[in-house]
Parts: sequence; C-alpha cells; structure tokens
Amino acid sequence: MNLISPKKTRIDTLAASVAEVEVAEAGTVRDTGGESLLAGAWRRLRRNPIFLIGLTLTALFVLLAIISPWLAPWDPAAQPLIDKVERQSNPVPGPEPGFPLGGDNRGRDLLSRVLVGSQQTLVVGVLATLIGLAGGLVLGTLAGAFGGWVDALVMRIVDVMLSIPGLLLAFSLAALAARPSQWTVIIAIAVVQIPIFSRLLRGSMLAQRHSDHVLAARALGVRPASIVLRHMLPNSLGPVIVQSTLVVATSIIDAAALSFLGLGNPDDRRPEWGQMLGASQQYLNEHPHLAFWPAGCIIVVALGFTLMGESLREALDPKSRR
Amino acid sequence: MSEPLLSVRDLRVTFTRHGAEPFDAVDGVSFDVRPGQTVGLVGESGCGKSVTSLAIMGLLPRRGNTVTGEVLFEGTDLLGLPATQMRERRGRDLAMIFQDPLSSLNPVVSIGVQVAEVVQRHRGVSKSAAMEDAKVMLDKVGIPDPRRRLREYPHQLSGGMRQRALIAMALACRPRLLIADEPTTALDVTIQAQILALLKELVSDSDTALVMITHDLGVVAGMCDDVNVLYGGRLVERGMRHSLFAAPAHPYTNGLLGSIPRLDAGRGEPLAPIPGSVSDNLPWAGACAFAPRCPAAAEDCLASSPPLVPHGGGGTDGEGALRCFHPVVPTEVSS
Amino acid sequence: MLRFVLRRLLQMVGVMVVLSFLIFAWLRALPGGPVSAILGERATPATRAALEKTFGLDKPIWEQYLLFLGRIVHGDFGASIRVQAGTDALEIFFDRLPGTIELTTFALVIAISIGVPLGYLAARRRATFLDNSSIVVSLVGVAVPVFFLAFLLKYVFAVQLGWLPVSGRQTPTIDATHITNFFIFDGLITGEYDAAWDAFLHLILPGIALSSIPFAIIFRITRASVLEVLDEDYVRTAEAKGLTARVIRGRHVLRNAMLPVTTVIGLQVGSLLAGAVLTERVFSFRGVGDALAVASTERDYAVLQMLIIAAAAVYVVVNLLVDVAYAIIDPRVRTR
Amino acid sequence: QSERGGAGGSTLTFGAAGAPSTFDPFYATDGETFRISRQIFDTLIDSKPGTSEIEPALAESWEPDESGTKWTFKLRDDVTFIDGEPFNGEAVCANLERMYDQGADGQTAAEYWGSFFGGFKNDAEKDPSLYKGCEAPDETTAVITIDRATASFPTLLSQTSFSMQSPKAMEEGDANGIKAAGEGFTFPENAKNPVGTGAFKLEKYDEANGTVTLVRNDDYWGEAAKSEKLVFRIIPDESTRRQELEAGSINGYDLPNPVDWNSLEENGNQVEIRDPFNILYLGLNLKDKKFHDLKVRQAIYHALNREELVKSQLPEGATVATQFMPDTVAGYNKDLEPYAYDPEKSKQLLKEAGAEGLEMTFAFPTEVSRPYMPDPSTIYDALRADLEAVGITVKAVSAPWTAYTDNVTAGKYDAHILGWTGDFNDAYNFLGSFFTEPVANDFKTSNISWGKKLSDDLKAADSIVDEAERTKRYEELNEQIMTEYLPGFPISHSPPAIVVDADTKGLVPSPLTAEDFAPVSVGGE
Amino acid sequence: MSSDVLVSATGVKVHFPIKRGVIFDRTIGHVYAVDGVDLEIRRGETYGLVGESGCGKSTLGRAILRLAEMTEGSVVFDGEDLAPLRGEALRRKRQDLQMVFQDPLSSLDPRQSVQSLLVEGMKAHGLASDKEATSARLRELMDAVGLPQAALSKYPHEFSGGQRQRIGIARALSVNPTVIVADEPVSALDVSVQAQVINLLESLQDALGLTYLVIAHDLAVVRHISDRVGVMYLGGLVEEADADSLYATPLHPYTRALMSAVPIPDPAVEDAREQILLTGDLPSPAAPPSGCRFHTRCPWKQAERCDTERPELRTVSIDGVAAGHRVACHFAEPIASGEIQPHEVRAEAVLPFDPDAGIGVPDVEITP
Ligand SMILES: Nc1ncnc2c1ncn2[C@@H]1O[C@H](COP(=O)(O)OP(=O)(O)OP(=O)(O)O)[C@@H](O)[C@H]1O
Ligand SMILES: Nc1ncnc2c1ncn2[C@@H]1O[C@H](COP(=O)(O)OP(=O)(O)OP(=O)(O)O)[C@@H](O)[C@H]1O
Ligand SMILES: [Mg+2]
Ligand SMILES: [Mg+2]
Ligand code: NI
Repeated sequence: MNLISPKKTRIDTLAASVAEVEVAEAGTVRDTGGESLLAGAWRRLRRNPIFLIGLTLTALFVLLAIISPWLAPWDPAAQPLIDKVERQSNPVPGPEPGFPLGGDNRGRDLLSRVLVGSQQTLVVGVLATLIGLAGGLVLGTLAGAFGGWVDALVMRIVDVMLSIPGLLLAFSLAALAARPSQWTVIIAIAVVQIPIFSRLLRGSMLAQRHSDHVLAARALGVRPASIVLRHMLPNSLGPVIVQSTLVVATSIIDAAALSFLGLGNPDDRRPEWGQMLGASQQYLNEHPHLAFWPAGCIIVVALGFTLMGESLREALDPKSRR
Repeated sequence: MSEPLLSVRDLRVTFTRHGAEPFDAVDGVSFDVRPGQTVGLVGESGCGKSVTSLAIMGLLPRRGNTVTGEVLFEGTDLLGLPATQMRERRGRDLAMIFQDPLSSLNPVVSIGVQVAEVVQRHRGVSKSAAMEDAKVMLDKVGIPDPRRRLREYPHQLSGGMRQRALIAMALACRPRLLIADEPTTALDVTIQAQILALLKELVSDSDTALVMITHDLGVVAGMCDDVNVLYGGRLVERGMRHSLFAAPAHPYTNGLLGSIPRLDAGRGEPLAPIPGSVSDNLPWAGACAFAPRCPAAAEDCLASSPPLVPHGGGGTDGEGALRCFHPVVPTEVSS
Repeated sequence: MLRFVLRRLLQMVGVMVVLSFLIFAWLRALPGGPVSAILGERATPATRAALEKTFGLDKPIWEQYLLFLGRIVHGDFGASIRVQAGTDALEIFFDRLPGTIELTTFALVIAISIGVPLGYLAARRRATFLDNSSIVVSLVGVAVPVFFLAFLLKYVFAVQLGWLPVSGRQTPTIDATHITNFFIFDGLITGEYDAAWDAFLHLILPGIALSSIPFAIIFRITRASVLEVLDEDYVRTAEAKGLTARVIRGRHVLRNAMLPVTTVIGLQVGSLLAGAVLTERVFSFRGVGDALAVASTERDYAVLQMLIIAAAAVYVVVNLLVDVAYAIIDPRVRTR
Repeated sequence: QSERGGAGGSTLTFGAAGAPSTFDPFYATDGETFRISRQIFDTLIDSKPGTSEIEPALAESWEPDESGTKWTFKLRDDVTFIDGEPFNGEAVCANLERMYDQGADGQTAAEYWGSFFGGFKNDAEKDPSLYKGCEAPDETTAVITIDRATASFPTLLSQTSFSMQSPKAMEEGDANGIKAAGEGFTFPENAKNPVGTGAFKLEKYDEANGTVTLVRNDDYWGEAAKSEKLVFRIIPDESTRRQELEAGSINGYDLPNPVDWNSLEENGNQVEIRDPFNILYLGLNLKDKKFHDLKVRQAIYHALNREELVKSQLPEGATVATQFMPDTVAGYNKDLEPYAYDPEKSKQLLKEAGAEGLEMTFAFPTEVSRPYMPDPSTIYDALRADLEAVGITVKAVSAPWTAYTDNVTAGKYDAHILGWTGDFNDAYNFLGSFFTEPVANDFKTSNISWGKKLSDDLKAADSIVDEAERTKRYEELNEQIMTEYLPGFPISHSPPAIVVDADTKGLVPSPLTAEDFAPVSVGGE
Repeated sequence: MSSDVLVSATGVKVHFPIKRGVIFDRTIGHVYAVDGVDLEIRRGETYGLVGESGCGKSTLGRAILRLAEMTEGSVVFDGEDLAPLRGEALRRKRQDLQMVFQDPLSSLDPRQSVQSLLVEGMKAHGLASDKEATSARLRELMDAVGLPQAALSKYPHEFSGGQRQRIGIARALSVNPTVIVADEPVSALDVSVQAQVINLLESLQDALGLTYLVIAHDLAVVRHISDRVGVMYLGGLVEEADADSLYATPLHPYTRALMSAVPIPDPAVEDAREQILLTGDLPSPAAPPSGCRFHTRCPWKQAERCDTERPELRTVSIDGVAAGHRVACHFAEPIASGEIQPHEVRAEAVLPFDPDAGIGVPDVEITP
C-alpha cells in the first residue's frame, strides 16, 4: 500500500499522538495570519452596496471637514457682500461672479459657510456622540459588570431619563444653559444619548456576564477588573459602535432642531449646518436656498452615517446571514 | 420486492454565492426507499444529509442554489413540479421532522392549531373536525392529556413532548414518506429511546417509508434496513445494516465505527479516530475527497475520483455499493 | 399578568414622583420664569417681588414642592399663564390631548400601514433593488429634520398646489360642534360630515411629516425581524406541512415578526411626542406638543410640569399597554 | 350707515401669533390680548386712527381744574353695553373703583394699573395711588380726582387695560375674583364673558381649535363694523402665518417679517407700515466701574456703524436714533445730531480713558422678534463686529427671551440690546421707563454719580401740567442725557408693519399697534 | 494509581432562587439543581459524571470549582477546605482547579488571539514573568495539544471545532492545574473529532498525572474514559461505581434504563437488546418529586417507601457486584435478584422547567 504521508491510524503514546495530530492538522489551520472578527465583517461589508454608499458619503464628509478651510473661497465670518444687503429689498444677496451660491443675510459667502460648516457639524456630531458614549459606557459598565443593586440603581436612573422623550430633554437642557454655546448644544444632545447607550451596553454586558468565555476566564483565575475590561467590555461594544454611527446622524439633526427652536449656539461666526438651517427660518419663503444647502448637506451626511450604521448593525448581527 | 416509493437519482445541489466558488453540497446522490422500509443517511456534520432531505422536500432556499437530478415519487419527478403542486404534496404525501423540536415549532401558535392546520389544509375538513383529528394524533403519539395540550404552546411542553407534537404534525395526513432529519439529537437518551420506539411503531403500523437522517451510527444500527453513508456530498457506501456494520468496506465507514466509544466494548482500548477534519477534504472532481484523511490512500486516490460500484452483500435493493479504490479488507477490522 | 401590570404601575408611580420633583426643581432653576413672562420687558423690582410672592416662588424649592403636592391632592395642578391662561394645567392637558392623539395615531397608522408591508416585501426580496432602494428612502425620512420636511410639505401641497390646508386643526368658518375635541369623531357623531372631513384634511400633512421617523423605524425593524423569522426552523416546518403561502405569511411569519415591531411601536411613542412638539408648532396644530412649545418659551411652569410628567406617564402607560399586547401575542411571555 | 348689513356674512380672519391670555384687559399685559379686547371694549379716550395722539371716545371731552388733580369727563349719552346696561357716569366710577379695589392677588395681576396708577385701595404699604376717587354727578359726567397733577392722565385712560366694562356683568361675573393658583392665575367668569360697548362681541373662544370668533355688535354707538364676523386664528409660527395668507385662509396678520414685505406686496397683499413708535438701544450695565468714564461710553458709541446697520438689517422706514424716544413724541429734541460713526475717534477715546483692551459680555435674546428688532441676532452681529473692530473684546451671550429680560434686570450682562415700544404718546413713558428709580432700571444708573439726579429730574418733568413747559423740559433732558450722561446708546427706530390681502380694505395702521377692525371690510366691499 | 482522595465534596447543595415580586424581588421558590451530593475524586483518576440534561451535572461541577455558590456543603481539595476562600485567595486557588467547557467556540473570547488567551491565565498566576520562558511554555502547550505554532496568532473562529477544543484544553493546562473539570468536553464535536479529543485527554492525563472530573451525557464516552462513574438524576447521585462494575451490573433502575437506551452501533446487539423504555419526561428540578426522585418514572416502583423516603447512596452487598459500588435505591437488592419485576408506568404530564420564563419583554434598543 502506497501511503501519501507516513501516517499511522493507531496512536499509542503521547509523543506519537502529538506528532500525528500535528501532521494531520497542520494544513487545517489556514494560514491567513489571524483574521479578526472585524476583518471578517469588513469582508462581508465590502460587498454590501448600502454600506458602500454610506461609507462613501461619510468619508466625503469627513474629508470635506478637514480640507474645507483651504477649499472655501472666503473666511466664513467675512462679509464681502454686506453692501448688497438690504433688510427689505435684498436681504439675501443672490449668486454673482465669485459667489456661486450668493451670500447670506449678513453678506457672508454662502458657499464658504456651507463648506466650512462641515467642520462644526462634524464636531457637534462626533463630540455629542463621544460624550454620550462615555457616559453610557460608565453607567452601562457599572450596571452590567456589577449587576445586583448597582444595576437596579443605574437602571432606575436610566428609566427616569428615558421616560422623558429624548428631544424634549435636550430642549430643556439647552434652555437651562446660562450661556448657550456650541457646548450646551453638544452636551444637551449627548446627555440624551447616555441612557440609550447605557441600556444597550448593559444588555450585552449582562449577556456577557453569563457567557461561557467569561466563566472560563473566571475559572482561570483572571482578575475581576481584567475580566470586565478585557473580556466583557470589548465583546459588548459591537452594538454600541453601531449605535454610535447612528447617533452621529441623529445628533446633527437634533442640533438642527435645537437651532430651529432658538436654543442653538448663538455665535455664528463659525458656521454649523444645523445653526444655518435654524437661522434660515425667517427667509424660508423667499430665499429657501439658504435652508436648502445646509438642510441638503445634513440629509446627505445623516444618510451616510445611518446607512453605514445600519449595514454595520446587520453585518455584526450574528443572526443575519448574508 | 415492491416498487420504490421514492427514487432519488443523481441528485446534485450546487450552492452558488457571489464571490465564492460554486459548491456541490450534494453531489450525485442516488437511493431508493420502499413503502415500509427505513433508509438511513449517515455521515459527519456538513456532509450533505440535510441538504439532501431539503432538496427532496423542495425546501431549499429559493435563491443561491441549483438542484439537478431526479426525485421520483411514485414516478413523478418532484423537482419538476410547480411550487403550488409541491405545496399540495408536502404534508400530505411526504412529511418531515426536524432536529430541534423547540425551534421547529411556532412559539406563538398553539399546538392544536399547528397540528390541525395541516389536516385542514390537506383534507379540507372544518376547523373543529381538524382539531378533533389533532387530538387523536396527539393521543396516538403518546402525549398524555391531549385535549389540554391542544390549547398549550410549545414552550409549555417538555422536549420529548414537543418532538411528539412534531411527529403528530408530520403524520397527521398519513404521508407515505416521512423524512426524519436528526429527530432525536436534541433529546436525552431515555427520551430518544422513547421517540425512536414510537417512530418504529408508527412506521410499521402504516407502512410508511422512512428516511432516517442521523450521525449516530447507533441509531442507524437499531432502526434502518438500508444504510447510505455520505462523505463530502457523495455516497461512499451503501449496504444492508447487518453487512455494513459487520464489514464496513469504505475506510471512512470503518473509521467512523472505530471512532465511537462503545458501551459494550472493553475499557482501555484507545479509540481510533479518523485523523484530520472535514476541512482537509479534496474536491471530488479529480480525486477521492477522503484521501487526505485515509489510512489506505494511495496515488490513484489522488489521480481520479473513485466511481460508485456495486459491492458486497447488498441492501434490500438488491445491491450494495461502494466508492473506493482500496476497500478495507474485512479481517483488518478490529472490534 | 395582573401582578405584572400592578408592578409596572407601582414602578410608574415611583418614577412619576421622582420625575415630578426633578422637573419641578429643574424648571425653577431655569433662567426666566412666569414672572418675567407675565411682566414683560420692563417691570419694577417691587412688582416682580410681589408677583413672586403671590406665586410662592420666594419660598425654598422643597417647600414649593410640598405645596405643589398638596395642591395636586386637591386636584389643583396650577393655572396656566400663557398656553390657555387661567386654565388648570390638567384641564389643558385633556383639552389638548385629543388633537395630539388624533395626530399621532394618524401618523402611526401611516407608519404602520406602509412600514409593515414594505418591510415584509423588502425582506422577501432581500438584496434586490426594491430592498436597497426602500432602505435608502426610509432612511432619508429619518435624516430630514422634521421641521424642514414640514415646511416643504406645506409649501408644495398647501401653498403651491392648494390641495390641503396649511395649518390648524379645522377651518374656523366651518362652525363645527366640538364635544369630545376629537374633531373627526365629533364630526361623525354630530352628523357634521363636512367638519369631520375638514378635520381629516388638516391631519394629512402634519401626519405625514410626523410619520417619517416612525415609518423608517417600523420599516427597518419589520424588515430585520421578517428576515430573522424567515430563517427560523418553524417557518421551514410550516413549509414542510405544505401550508398555503397566505397561512405561512400570516400565521407563521408576520405573527412572529410583529413581536419586536410591537415593542418598537411602544418606544416610538416617546419620539412621536417629541416630534409632535416640532410638528404641531409648524402646523399650528393645537395639541400637547404645541402647548409644550408655547409653555417652554413662555415659562408656563404649571403647564410644563404637567405636560412633561404627563408625557412620561403616557410613555410609561403606552409601553405598559404594549407589553400587555406583547403578552397577548406572545404566549411565552404570559406563562404562569 | 349705508354699509350696514351690506357686508352680510362676510368674515374677516386675522392671524394672531398667540392666544389671548384673558378677555378682561385689566389683567392683561400682552398685545394679543389687547388686540381682541380693543374690538370688544372702548376706553374713555382713544388714540386717533393712524397716530399716537388722543381723541375723544366714550368721553366726549375732559377738563382738569386748576390744581390739575380733578378731572371732569363729559360722556356720550348714546352708549349701552351689549347686555343692555347703560353707559354713564356711574358706570365709569364703577369701573375705576373696581380697578382700584383689588384683592392681594389682583394687585399683582393688574400690572398696567400698578405701573401707571401705582397703588391700590387696600394696600397701605405701596405708593399712594395716582387715582383718588370718582364721582358721577349726573348721567353724562364723571369727575375723577387724582393724587398729583400730571399732564399724561388722559393719555393713561386711553390704555386698553382701562376699558369700560358693564358694571352688572362685573358684579355677576365676580370681576375681581382673580386667584393665584400655582404659578398662574385663575380668572373669574367675568374674564371669560366680556361685556363691553365695542363694535364686536365675543361669540366663542374655541381653545381646541385655537380660534377666537367675534361677531358684529349691531347696536354699536359708532359706525357699525363692516364685517359680520371677526375671527382670530392662533398661528404661533411666523412663516406659517405667511403661508396661510398666501393660501388665502387668513386675511391678514401682524408684524410680517420685513424680509417678506416686498414679496408680499408683489403677490398683491398690502403691507401697511406703521410710523415707528419705538426705540432700540444698546444698554450698558453701569454697575460696572469700567463704564463709568464718559469717554469709554462715547468711544463705544462712535464705534457703532448705525447707518449701515439700519440700511442692511432694518426695514425701509427705519431711522438712526439720536435719543431715547421717537420723533413723534412731544419732547423730542430735533437739534440733536446722531453720533458719527468714527472708529478712529473711538480708539482714540478708549486710549485716552486708558481702556484699551476693554472686555465686555454683550448679550442678545433668542426666540423673539420685536417691532424694534425684527431679528435680534443679526442686529447683534453687526454691533458686535463694530465693537470688535475698535479693539473691544466681546463675549457673546444669548438667552431665550424671558430669561434674557430676567438677566438684564438682574444685571448679569455688561451690555445688552433691548428696546421699547411706547404705550402712548408721552415722553415719560419712554425716558421714565428707562432711567427712573425704582422702576426696573436696566441701566443701573443709581450706581453712577448723576443717576439720582436724572431720576428726580424726570419725575419732576412728568408732573409739569403745562404742555409747552413740559415739552421744553424734556427736550433739555434729552440733550443732557445724550451729551452729559450717555447711559446707553440709542440705535434706531424701526417701523412695524401689518399685512392684509388685496381685497381687505379700510385698515388704518396705528403707530401704537392699536388697530381697530371695525372699519375693515373683506372681499372688496 | 494511589487511592488517596484529592477532591472531596460533601453534602453539596446548590439551590437557585426563583425570584418574582411586585416591587422587591421575592423568592418564590428554588431550583434544586444540586441537592445533596457526596462525591470523592481520587488523585490521578478520572471520575465520570453522567445523567440527563438538566439533572445538575454542570452545576455540581461548577460548585466544586466554586464557580457556582453552594447553598450547603463543603469541598475539600487536597486537604484544604475551599468553602471559606474568598476573593484573591480563591482566585489563586483556581490555578489548581481548571475547567474545559462544552462549547469550544463560546468559551473562547472571540476577540483574543490564541496566544493572549493562553498567556492571560499564566499572567494571572504569575507564571508569565519571563518572556523567554513564557514563549517556551506556549510552544510546549501547543505541542501538548497538537496544534501548530502558527495557531498562536490566530483567533478562535478560524479553527475547526476539534482544534478549538484543543485550545480550550491548552488554556486549562496553561496554569499547571492538578484537577481538570471537563464539562461535556466532546458533546459538541463530530464523532471522529470527538475521538481525537478523548485520546488527547487520556494521553495528557498519562503524561501529566492529572485528575479529571468528566461530565457528559453520553454514557459510552464516560464509560470509555472514566475509572469511576457517578450517575445523577434530578440533583442527586443515584449510583456510583467503578466503570466496569457499573456497566456490568447497573443496580439503580434509572441506570438500567439509561444503559438500555444507549444505542449501540451494532445491529446484532440492537436487535437482540431488551430496552427498558421509560415513560414520561424528567420532572422539574423546581418541584422535585417526593421520596425517590425517580419514582414517577420507575418501572420498579413499589407502593411503599419509594414516594415517601429519599433513598441514601449506600454500598450494597450483592454477589458479583464490586465493593464500593454504591446505589441510592431502597430495593436495589430485590431488583438485582429479580425478586421485583418491572411494570407499566402511566405517563404523567410534565411541565418543562425554564428558570427564565415569566413575564419580561426583551430589551429592544432603537434609535430614530
Ligand atoms: N443555504 C446554504 N447555502 C450555502 N451552503 C449551504 C447551505 N445549506 C447548507 N450548505 C452547505 O452544504 C453542506 C451540507 O450541509 P448539510 O446541512 O446538508 O449538512 P448535514 O450533513 O445535514 O450536517 P449536520 O449533521 O451538521 O446537520 C455544508 O457544507 C453546508 O455548509
Ligand atoms: N443560574 C441559574 N439560575 C437558575 N437555575 C439554574 C441556573 N443554572 C442552572 N440552573 C438550573 O439548574 C438545573 C441543573 O442545571 P445544570 O446545568 O447543572 O444541568 P446539566 O445536568 O448540566 O444539564 P445539561 O446536560 O443540559 O448541561 C437545571 O434545571 C437548570 O435549569
Ligand atoms: Mg443537518
Ligand atoms: Mg451542563
Ligand atoms: Ni481510553
């Protein structure tokens, strides 16, 4: 009998067993160099058109935010068209050479403001999300890691926060601020996200608490802090990350709503789309383009983040099989 | 010998997914089942047992696969039937029981309705008559207090009872062919024994043909008349259970038997596992898929794909079959 | 079941008490207040002090709160100063509630009646053009700020095309009788069908604007949940039983897929209320949301307190109802 | 009277920005309430349509005695309340007595009485009330005694708050039964069922639908209203009001955004521009020592480019202000020149005062639009840019309207923008509101050397009964304020507008925003 | 093989409270998961624990490792009582007692590479101070479980089931334990892979002198690798004996039924076999039957004692039965001698037990 490889089918000693198994299995461990879960998810995502659209939009937005200062023809606070502004007959100067979108009611170049507006918009969206996330992480981790009365306490707090509709809470928070600024907007929006993030995190943390691999780490004698930080937290982050992308989108929209109600950042030298949209209210009838550009940008960017978040959610969901 | 009720001829199921090579999950499988006969399909996880059964039932996902070959049921090719006619037949002519009794039952619909709906659908009787039938069926599969159970929901039943309910559902319209896909894997041994006994009894009572799918050779040994061993989507050996277990000819069958610790074997003998794992398989196209794990493999195994040839003592179909260039010599088998 | 409802109600009372104090203290911490709202730009410190004293705002917060609780026990929730001046806050809530219920119900009906079937279809035609495009469209709905959408709708359908009324709940000249303040219902019971129809026309635009977010969410959840259910073993069992497509869709797929959707609808009530603030404002729709908007700019404490607590209560009650509904649909939840 | 009935079933629908807070104007402070009350009630004295001057209304004539403290009013004899009660001297006295005789809660609620008449009958602590008593010697005469002489007394009576209500209705409706409840007031029946002598009477207030419906009073003593019905629809959102007008569902609305004026007219609507009767100013908090040097204040004033601001941010008809009152008010000093826009001089002055690198918090309100500042944020932006241009560091602050006024009163900002629309044509109504103690003095002038004197001077001027002398005194004071004191910086006067559609005729815009809807007809009548 | 006792558990009870209440959670009952088990594991032996699903095997295993809180009872390891250990002391002790889990995938943190999974335990017990030594040790571990070195940098999901279980075993070995509790180490694996893992466990035991507690529901597997076997039913041990003795002469009716129910891959045996078919299902551990827990399903049930008195695990003296064969049946002797014959049992409806059942709606997280 011609053997392909020198194998024995009977194993009698440890050495033999080990050698045999090694040969048998060596080829089995695919030499892909340690592809992590995320890499796997990414491979699946790459083929999802929804994700690609979302990613492209988001990437364009971030890129714009970075390069807009060089891209914008004017300083967004400069008022090159102020001489053309007349409250009644020409409150909003129209397009003219050098000002493709025209100006705003303060004689500032609209194009530059829309372009540079991406920066503050990104800052608001991302910071609000990060702060909300940080708060949610702390509360959620406390609740999820300790369980018991800590969990009960945290969850009651979260319940109370959740029982007031989010945007209402944001409205009141923004109104509470002694000196409204970009920060009050960011914080008002962020606070609303905290209970959502903490519930999400707590849910997956609790699931992790009872999971086999956490039990395994416990059995191994790993220190409790290390279990929480190295095993429970990283494995609970998936849904939270997805949620974050969605929150960036809602934060931008919420910021617009706050501005619409006059609770936004009063200092408009550094433009922000939501604020521009809010400020355009009184020109809506006659000069809708003032609202159109920031609103359009918000919609596109929010759509980008949402599409990306949704498809990420789907890709990371173990139940979805595509 | 009666005519086969179900005749699977050269069944091939190819999964095509964009971005991946087409993959033959089932690759030219043929077998017959006669009324009153129990035919076993065995093999390791992923060898294509479930796909075969789903293909027979026409239950494969709608997209991403192609099915070729023939599934003749009393001479009609089920694969060629339009979807509506197939729906008529499922549940009435051919029925199926699945592995996990809890997940296979709809959690929000009462047991009674789930049993009755199939009666109602295929016998065209009234709702109350269907319910009455359902009660009779539950009683028949040995569920105590069937009238109360009719109104209960799956989660209120124990595992064994759930599986009985599934069996009641499958048998409600007295199908002539029953496919059981690992019906007892999720159950405890003592419950498994109850269920298997029940199945045996029901089949012999009504002359139903049974296709038994399992990876548990013990179950096969006790249940089946004919055994088909699958490996990597192909049939590698077929035989009547006595001859097959007594003298497995394919190294894979032999290896499987050697891997199982046996309650009746002496202690201390180390097990003889098949080395490697399924992921070592070669494509069947130009070689023997099992060759990399096979102790008897030789060069020819890598050069061409061994054909399925008649072999040995044969099954009730008259003929056993084997797909191997270097069958195991009976004396080599150690028991 | 009863225990469960009882437990939740008790929890709710607890939440309400805590919440009412928080809101109470918080409102008073907000800059501005009823005194400035009433007195306007220029009032003498003496007048202000007098008014503050009259309103008891000079007392410590906890004392004010106790007095407030004392009044509530006597059914006195405080009078509004601006929303409907002189009216008890509770009365305002009940005056305004019908409008909001009409509006949110209509929005929910739109959201559900489009979202669920579309979600089902998209799931069945997974990864097709229909699926992808309906995902994108539904998310555009989420990404458009409600007030902007409202403006566009008004501009196109009311001002330009003149098909629908711009704002309000009913044309005042129609001279309708109002009994329950559910205008459509009122019109139907009094036989003033034109009034009912008119009220219905007034619901369409705000209803659409308000439904955009719940629609997107219901669509998405339905889709995800149908996808999940389609993969379930029991659907395969149903197929194996040869059931008709209709039975499988209704009894086996949708019935299970509706479980998460039901929960989500409950959670949506909160965002519907928040959305109603903006929507009712831009549509001059006299509902709770409009009252809330007015009350917050005018610092109408009594109304603000009442409405925020009521919003929380509504949220809790609706979610309780949803849970009960859930238990009715899902036998697993109603065990023992 | 040929029009009578001619207007048949015509309905005039007007878009109101907010709900009326009550139908008893005595307890009201807001324009939305007054607008409706004005149609239902009459005052003894009214303002002449289209001006801020007074003219006879329910009183045909009035006369003070020599001391200026006893005023005799001759009343019309052809007036009855809509409940059939006659209007006579006793009714006048009943009204004034009722206003004077407020309970504890009523006293805080009756803000207009409080600020114009001072005190109440049973309130020993407060200042003595301006009002002392009333007699009705006969049907058509009412004699009112006041505490001290003031020329503005008749003008006070033109305030809608002091409308004449039916004594019987007040009695039956427990008119003074106002009660504090929580942080608001509950009103007695009287406040829900107004019984006046006006051209219209209240038909219903549909709270659920946000509409107030008035119907013509066919027994009106003056010229009967042209429209059968007058409907106020509550539409809080400005842009929605405009859309409603465009859609034809309302006939007009108040305070259209100046941005929309031109296009509204182009679409065939009539934008009626009122004479400016207001002042917008940049107020300083003089509590802070850094503003105590006059040079600093002058520097700030010279830094402001008001010409450009008025041109680019304020509607047509707006003017640059030279003093703290509009030019239609007696006492306006025509000789004052506006402070020139001169950034160089400003810098120079700052240097001289050693206040280079001056820093200040400068605030503006949000959620609000006032006749004197249609869009606070843009006005603010322009002013801030001007200040920064001369090297002043500005910390921008904003707050929603009610919070903003609170903060201003509490002196939380170094500088703020605010303004005032006159209640009636009287210099004291402007200057007195700004600079006298203990009125909420936003400028905090009591902290500066001349603050007390200014306050006293203004009070003294108010009690000069002689018209000419008074006017002269105010002119002097205006000059003094602008040159010597400069407590703040008057910016502009801007005209508020009111808009009606093409077919609505007869609306006479009032600088006091006190329009009468009786002569207004719809549908091209 | 010495016969000194390494682990001894006495009177172990683990009761899980079932909570429910209006405001405060009230305990309305208990799940008697483990209800009074005495068990001794000798140094170097393999103790097998079998029983049907839900009978408390895993819970007992975890209680011994102090991973589940014992309600009562004590566990003595190598002469030291584990019960009073808390916090850090307990954590240190874990070095000696390790565990291998049933589901190889879910018991490995999907986000950690094999290397970090292995090093983690070593670090926790101060075995990874020296870099060189650590990597040498890693290599040794990989060799021992038969995985290539390349596997160290990979993640669990990249392995096949058998390989994952090897990683799980390597992790247990990484801290040099004395005892390994293997909770269903092979039941998730295919038969052929199962055999590889069983062989691996056996060779490791031979090489390292480990002591095993192997939990499984597959009687054949347990019998194959165990020196002694305990049979559990509803929270209690019903029989315990040397593997051979247990197989040759099962004394408890339940053991008999269990043995007869295990299918054997030999048609000849299957055809000839007399099955003892039990009726009905396992009762709920929240409401265990009175007396002998098995009496509801026992074909040998007697009118008296069975449903009133709980039989003790006792040594019996029957001919042909090895010494040390213990059984918890009042009538073990008469049954063995055939004095008592089996009879029909009427099936009783049994409720499934699910501690999570009850009212509760799943958390669903939504964002607009
Ligand atoms: N829908 C599908 N799409 C793609 N591949 C599939 C699909 N269903 C099954 N397969 C593949 O087909 C092969 C055979 O699967 P099948 O389910 O028939 O195995 P099995 O023998 O039933 O295994 P088990 O014992 O685990 O149930 C597997 O490799 C599986 O991955
Ligand atoms: N944390 C827990 N809370 C409540 N009940 C529990 C808990 N853990 C286990 N149980 C219950 O205790 C009983 C014994 O569980 P255990 O997991 O020990 O059984 P097992 O014999 O290992 O079963 P299997 O073979 O299914 O693994 C079961 O009824 C189980 O439902
Ligand atoms: Mg299968
Ligand atoms: Mg277990
Ligand atoms: Ni062995």
